Amino acid sequence: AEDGALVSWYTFGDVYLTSVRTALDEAFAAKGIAVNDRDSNGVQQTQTDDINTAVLTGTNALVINLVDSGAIGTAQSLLDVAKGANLPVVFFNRAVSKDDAEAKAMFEGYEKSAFVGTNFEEAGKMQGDMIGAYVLENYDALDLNKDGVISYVMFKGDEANQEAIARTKFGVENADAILTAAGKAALKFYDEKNENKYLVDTNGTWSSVASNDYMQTILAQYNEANGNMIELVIANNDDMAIGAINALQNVGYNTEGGEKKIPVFGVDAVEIAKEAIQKGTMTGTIKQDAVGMADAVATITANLIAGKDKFEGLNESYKVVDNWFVQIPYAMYTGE
Amino acid sequence: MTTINSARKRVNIANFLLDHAMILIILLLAVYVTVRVPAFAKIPNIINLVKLSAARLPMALGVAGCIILAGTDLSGGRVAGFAGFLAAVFLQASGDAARVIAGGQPWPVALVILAVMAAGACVGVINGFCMGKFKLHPFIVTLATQLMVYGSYLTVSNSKQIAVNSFVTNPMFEVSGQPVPYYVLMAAVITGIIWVIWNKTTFGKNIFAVGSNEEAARVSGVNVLLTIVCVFIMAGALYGYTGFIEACRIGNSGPTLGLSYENDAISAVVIGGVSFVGGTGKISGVILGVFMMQLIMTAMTFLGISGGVAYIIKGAVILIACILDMRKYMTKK
Amino acid sequence: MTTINSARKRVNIANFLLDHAMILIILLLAVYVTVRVPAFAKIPNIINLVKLSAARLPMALGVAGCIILAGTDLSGGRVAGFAGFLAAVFLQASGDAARVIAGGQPWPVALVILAVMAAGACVGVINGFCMGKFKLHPFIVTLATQLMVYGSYLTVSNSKQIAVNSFVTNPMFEVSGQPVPYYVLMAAVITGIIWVIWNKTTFGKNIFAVGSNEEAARVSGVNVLLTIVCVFIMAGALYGYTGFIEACRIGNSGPTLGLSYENDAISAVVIGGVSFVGGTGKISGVILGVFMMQLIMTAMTFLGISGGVAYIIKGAVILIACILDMRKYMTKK
Amino acid sequence: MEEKKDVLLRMTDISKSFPGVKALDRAQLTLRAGTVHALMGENGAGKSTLMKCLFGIYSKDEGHIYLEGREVNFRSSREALDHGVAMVHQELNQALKRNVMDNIWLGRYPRVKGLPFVSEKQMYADTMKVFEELDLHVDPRTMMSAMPVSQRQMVEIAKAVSFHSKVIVLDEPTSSLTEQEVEHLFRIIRMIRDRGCGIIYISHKMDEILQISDEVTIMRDGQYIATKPAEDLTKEEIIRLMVGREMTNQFPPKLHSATDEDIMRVEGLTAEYSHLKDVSFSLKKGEILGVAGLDGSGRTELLENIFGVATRRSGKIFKNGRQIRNKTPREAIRNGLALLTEERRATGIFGILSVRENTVIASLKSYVSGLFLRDKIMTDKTEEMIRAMAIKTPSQKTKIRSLSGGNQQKVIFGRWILTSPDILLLDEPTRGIDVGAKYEIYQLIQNLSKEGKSVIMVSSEMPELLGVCDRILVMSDGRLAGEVDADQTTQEEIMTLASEYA
Ligand SMILES: Nc1ncnc2c1ncn2[C@@H]1O[C@H](COP(=O)(O)OP(=O)(O)OP(=O)(O)O)[C@@H](O)[C@H]1O
Ligand SMILES: Nc1ncnc2c1ncn2[C@@H]1O[C@H](COP(=O)(O)OP(=O)(O)OP(=O)(O)O)[C@@H](O)[C@H]1O
Ligand SMILES: [Mg+2]
Ligand SMILES: [Mg+2]
Repeated sequence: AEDGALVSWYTFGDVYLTSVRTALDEAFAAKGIAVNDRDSNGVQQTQTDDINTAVLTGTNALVINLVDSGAIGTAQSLLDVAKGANLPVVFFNRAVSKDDAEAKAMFEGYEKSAFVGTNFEEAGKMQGDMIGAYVLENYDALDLNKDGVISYVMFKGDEANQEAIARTKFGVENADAILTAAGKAALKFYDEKNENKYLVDTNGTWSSVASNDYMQTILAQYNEANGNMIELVIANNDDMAIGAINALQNVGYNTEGGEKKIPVFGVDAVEIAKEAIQKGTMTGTIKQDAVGMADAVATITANLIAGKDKFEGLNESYKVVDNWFVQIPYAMYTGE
Repeated sequence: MTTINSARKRVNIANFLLDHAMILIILLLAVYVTVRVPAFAKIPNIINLVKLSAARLPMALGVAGCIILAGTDLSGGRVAGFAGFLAAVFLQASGDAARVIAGGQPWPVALVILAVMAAGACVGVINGFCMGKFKLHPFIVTLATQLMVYGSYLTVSNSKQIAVNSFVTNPMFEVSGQPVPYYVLMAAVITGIIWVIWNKTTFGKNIFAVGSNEEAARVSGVNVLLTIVCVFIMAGALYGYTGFIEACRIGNSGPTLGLSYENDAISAVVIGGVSFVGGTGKISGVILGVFMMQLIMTAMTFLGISGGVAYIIKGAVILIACILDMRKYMTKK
Repeated sequence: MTTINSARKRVNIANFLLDHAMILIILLLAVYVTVRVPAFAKIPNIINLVKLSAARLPMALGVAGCIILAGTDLSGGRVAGFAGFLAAVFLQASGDAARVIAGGQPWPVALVILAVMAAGACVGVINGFCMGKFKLHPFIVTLATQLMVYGSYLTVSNSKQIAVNSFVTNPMFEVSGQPVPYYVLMAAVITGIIWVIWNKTTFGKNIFAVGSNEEAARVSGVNVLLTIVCVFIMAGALYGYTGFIEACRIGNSGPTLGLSYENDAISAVVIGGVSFVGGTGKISGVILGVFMMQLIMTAMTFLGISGGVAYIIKGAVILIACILDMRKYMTKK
Repeated sequence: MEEKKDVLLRMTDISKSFPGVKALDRAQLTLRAGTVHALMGENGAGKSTLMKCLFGIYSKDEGHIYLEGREVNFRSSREALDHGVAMVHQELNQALKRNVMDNIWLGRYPRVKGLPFVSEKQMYADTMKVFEELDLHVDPRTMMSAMPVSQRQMVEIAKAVSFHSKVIVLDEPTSSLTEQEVEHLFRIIRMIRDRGCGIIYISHKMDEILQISDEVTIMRDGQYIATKPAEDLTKEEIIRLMVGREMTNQFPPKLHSATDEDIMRVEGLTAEYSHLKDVSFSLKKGEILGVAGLDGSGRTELLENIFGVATRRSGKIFKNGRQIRNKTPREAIRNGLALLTEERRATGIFGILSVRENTVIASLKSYVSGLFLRDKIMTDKTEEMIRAMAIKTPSQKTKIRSLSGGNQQKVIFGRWILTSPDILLLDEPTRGIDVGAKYEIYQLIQNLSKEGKSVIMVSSEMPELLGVCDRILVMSDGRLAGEVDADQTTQEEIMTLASEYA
């Protein structure tokens, strides 16, 4: 029979991951490998159970989009399942650890394993860099009340998600680093009372509804007439960015071809964000190459199934670290 | 004699306070936040509160009907999500490269609203039928249909995200520079219609009768199955409408749209005095409950409370509000 | 005469099939999947099914008690999540740089289990008290406490993820090369204990009496409040235990731990014939329900059904199973 | 205060208010050991409320309760039971999904010696002992819901007796018992009385009261009226004290409004899910047709089958010569029928809805004008019914569950009259209703027949059937055993027919 791979996804309900899934299905099909896509619906236990069952179904490889990103314990337990069944295992997209050394140790413990993705802090760092550069370049135009500081709002997708935490942190820290190096003041969260310096989707769904509600409430209090208008919007993902833009548009900002514009940054580069950036209603986002990642995952998996060298035939442009980590870099997307 | 009188007076005051606990809490909270952040009580934020409440009210009214039947409905969120996607598809511009239905024109908004309400109503038919015919508990039925709706959504949409734009979010007029969108008017109209249905029609009376004593209603000639099905149809249609409005409000339809909306709606309805015991509930209570929930969420934004503490406060407020409301109904022994 | 007899016989066979519908569905499903993928009926997968069911059973038993009281409990998942975190903290190795409680030794496993069960029980006290004392509906109470528990978890844990390791997931012995871990034994012991409580103790009998008719229990001198509180304490403790086991099985305590577990548990329990009407339910039914749910999930993995379709099937199976089960109890007039 | 030695229980100046009603106004009761003390009064006089104050279900506003000379104030039923006070409640309060012995020992399960477990064996043995003592033949392992109401009632009585309490309250224990069962109950009551217990006996049935009780206390509107030895009292005297005026007759005069015209004919009615079999009869316009039979003889089933509440296997129903199907109550109502059900709480009232909602629910269509219901018409019609039937209620907005049983029954009566039916099916229409109200209901029934409406009335009270009906059908084990003329038959004849197939 033909070879098969079981791909366990964090969730089917994520727009970016869906684009990766479409690409991955195609990439596997091209290699003659049947795919069994599984949805964990954002629950680690569903994934763990599924993988435990999967090794009994006669599949030839496990491909895992870890739910609890950064949880080395979980990654290790799943790797052990694969190892116990002597099946190849490829993790991708969502990081297995916050610490590369720790991850390296884990992957080195089992030859038939690899990780395709990025350092999970990178998106946030790159977003921060992009914001820093943009703000520096347009500083005076952005500083609407001319108080010498840029006030911002940060939308966090999920209170406890490791990637959300990293993006919330570095999206501001990296921007501040650039600004302060150029002698400008660091970004200032619009509301001094908020010690967390972010607003979070309490349903943990990174949703545009949450950011839209927040933004609408904020704009009822903070505007140019009061001299305290929000001057910058940072969101953990594009959905939340779009939600914020919508609220801004309701009060006359960021309309297509309009004059008044508050810069809004997201992450993921989903279709509608790219459209918004083309139209000029959004400023920038961070893109991870879905097709490239899918291609790398499929290639490595096929190699491992065939018993060949892991990285044989891999696209040359991807950096391979220490025989376990294929880096699919993020890239800034500003529509240019 | 005077001591008895003054004691009575004290009891009366206590009763009055309990009876109006919800309004008092709302007022106290509002005063507290205003003292901390004066902008809270300014017109822009009041308009904002009205807008947020208007968006949430229709789903709450739908769920309220189900709760009056001594049931519940967990399908609201996912139905709204699916409806939002359908609305987005129907509204896509004709030239749009990503158009799901190739060719053709975007539908007129009224037709789109009717279509998504009809879609929601279909789910309501299944819900109501399983309950009325097979005597299943609403909790388990709607838990199941909710999964099925989400599954259908994933299958049909392939998690596509579609940008949405419609006039309903445009300003109808402005108050103190704060735009009031059309959907506020629509929410008011819907609320009015539901009020009439509940209070002025045979169907409405039947809802309360079935919720109070299904067997007695049957013997009294009420078509119980039809009543249950219609309540869930009405609810489904309102979820569909909510999906449309939410997609417009946030400018796109995505897979997380609607997720766990039903929980907020149910909380609001119960806070508003609609009891799970069935047979009791008022439109004014539902409105108050929805408003209260929005007030709390907004107050936390104003006070800069976020993260874990926000969850704790939200949970505590729901609990306290319900306890106070229940005390009102608790029969003295 | 013969026609009547054969008609009766047909009715009897139909009734027999209906009465054992659940087991028949399970068998048919198992046969179908086995024909498609023979490995499904091999010992390794049977052990796997037992393991998965053993992990889910304790929470289901906890929820079952609440449902027998004619209630429900939505706090299960989040309580398990918090408990998982606590277990992880207590189990951290003494040298661990990321140790939350600085210094000290990791606690012995038995103590950890007791501690997290106690933590879960505390939530149960709040749940039970609000219900029994203020007559609030379990749905709204547990919706609120669930938010509060999650909020507390976020506040305390600061979203930390902690790797967990314990002997409970180690193999006790092997069957056909498939290891059977200790927690299977533990689940069996817990099930036994709950069986005894339900069937052999005054408390157990009181649970069913209160669920069947609270007023009758009260006038017969049953301490209704205490009974309700104890049921939720028991449930809370079992959620706590589940949190510990799940953290060990996943190898990590993270924020998604426990998310929406309660829905699966409730579904399993209702499929297993525990009715929301209250007062009915059997341990064997709960076991069957849990097993059935796992069988379906596993079957879908084997058949490669996923995404949207998987949700639809899951929802449909829950619905059909409940309809078949309910038919058994429906009194005809 | 000096107590008479044999006084077991004394309740003095008990007052209790509910929102809008003063249910008890300085009520008194003195119960002596070894006596049966009847408590009488119209519906809503406060009998049940007084007992609930004693039993710790309600807390009294004012007054004192002395048990064997010591002041007590029970705050829960548990406390009352522990102090030797047991009660059979007016509304059966049982865990229907549990078996008989689980219900009997609820709250005090016997333990296995030295272990925290319930001893099923001992429970079974204890139950059998109680049942043997009381000469009850019920399997302790039967599911409560599987038994007819009368047996459930007997079990409830056995439970109260099994507490070996000093004071036993029986709140309308005979409302759903047959005459044999009542006899049986009286044997039990005499037995425990002779043990020195005090029994408080609440009932609306005069004959019973005079037969069983030693003393009678009469209440009216929450107030204490009098306590007298039973042998000094007559029916008429009791009624006078209860209603505060003379009542010479128990039944209003029969009007005999029956015409020769058949309004309804039933042919070969057989039920799908019960033992009702092959029942045929006809009903004349303006006739009052009684249905007699032993408990479980299928009388309720007959009415439910005609009305479409229960499923029919075969049989035909004709109204005015035209066949009608009556597959659902809705259809039956459209065909001009009405059914007053037997179990008021389960299938009659909408507890948390107001008197008005309860009154108009079956006839809503007639209040629609244009698209909407007119509140004005509904209010007027409700007011009309409240006046016509002298329903005692603080207002139309009062929740029906806070009315007394008799008044609830009248509200439901009103509900059906508003549907303007041609045929009324009444299942035990006077169950749990006081003499005054009973008379009013009989009057109502006569008036309906005068207006040309026909009535089928099921009752377990033979005198009531004889005193009200024109003709009586007798059911036995699901079949029609015979048909008698009410003016010429005797109770004996009916009893013989009723046990024909039993
Ligand atoms: N829980 C309650 N809330 C409000 N009013 C009540 C409540 N219980 C009883 N009442 C009122 O108290 C009065 C006395 O009622 P009670 O049930 O004691 O009468 P009763 O003498 O037992 O009548 P019946 O013969 O019909 O049983 C009635 O007017 C009734 O409406
Ligand atoms: N669904 C059913 N299945 C089987 N037997 C039934 C069913 N419903 C009723 N019965 C039986 O039919 C018989 C007739 O019951 P029914 O309630 O009609 O008696 P009744 O003469 O009206 O008694 P009552 O004096 O209590 O009103 C009873 O013996 C009862 O057990
Ligand atoms: Mg009474
Ligand atoms: Mg009957």
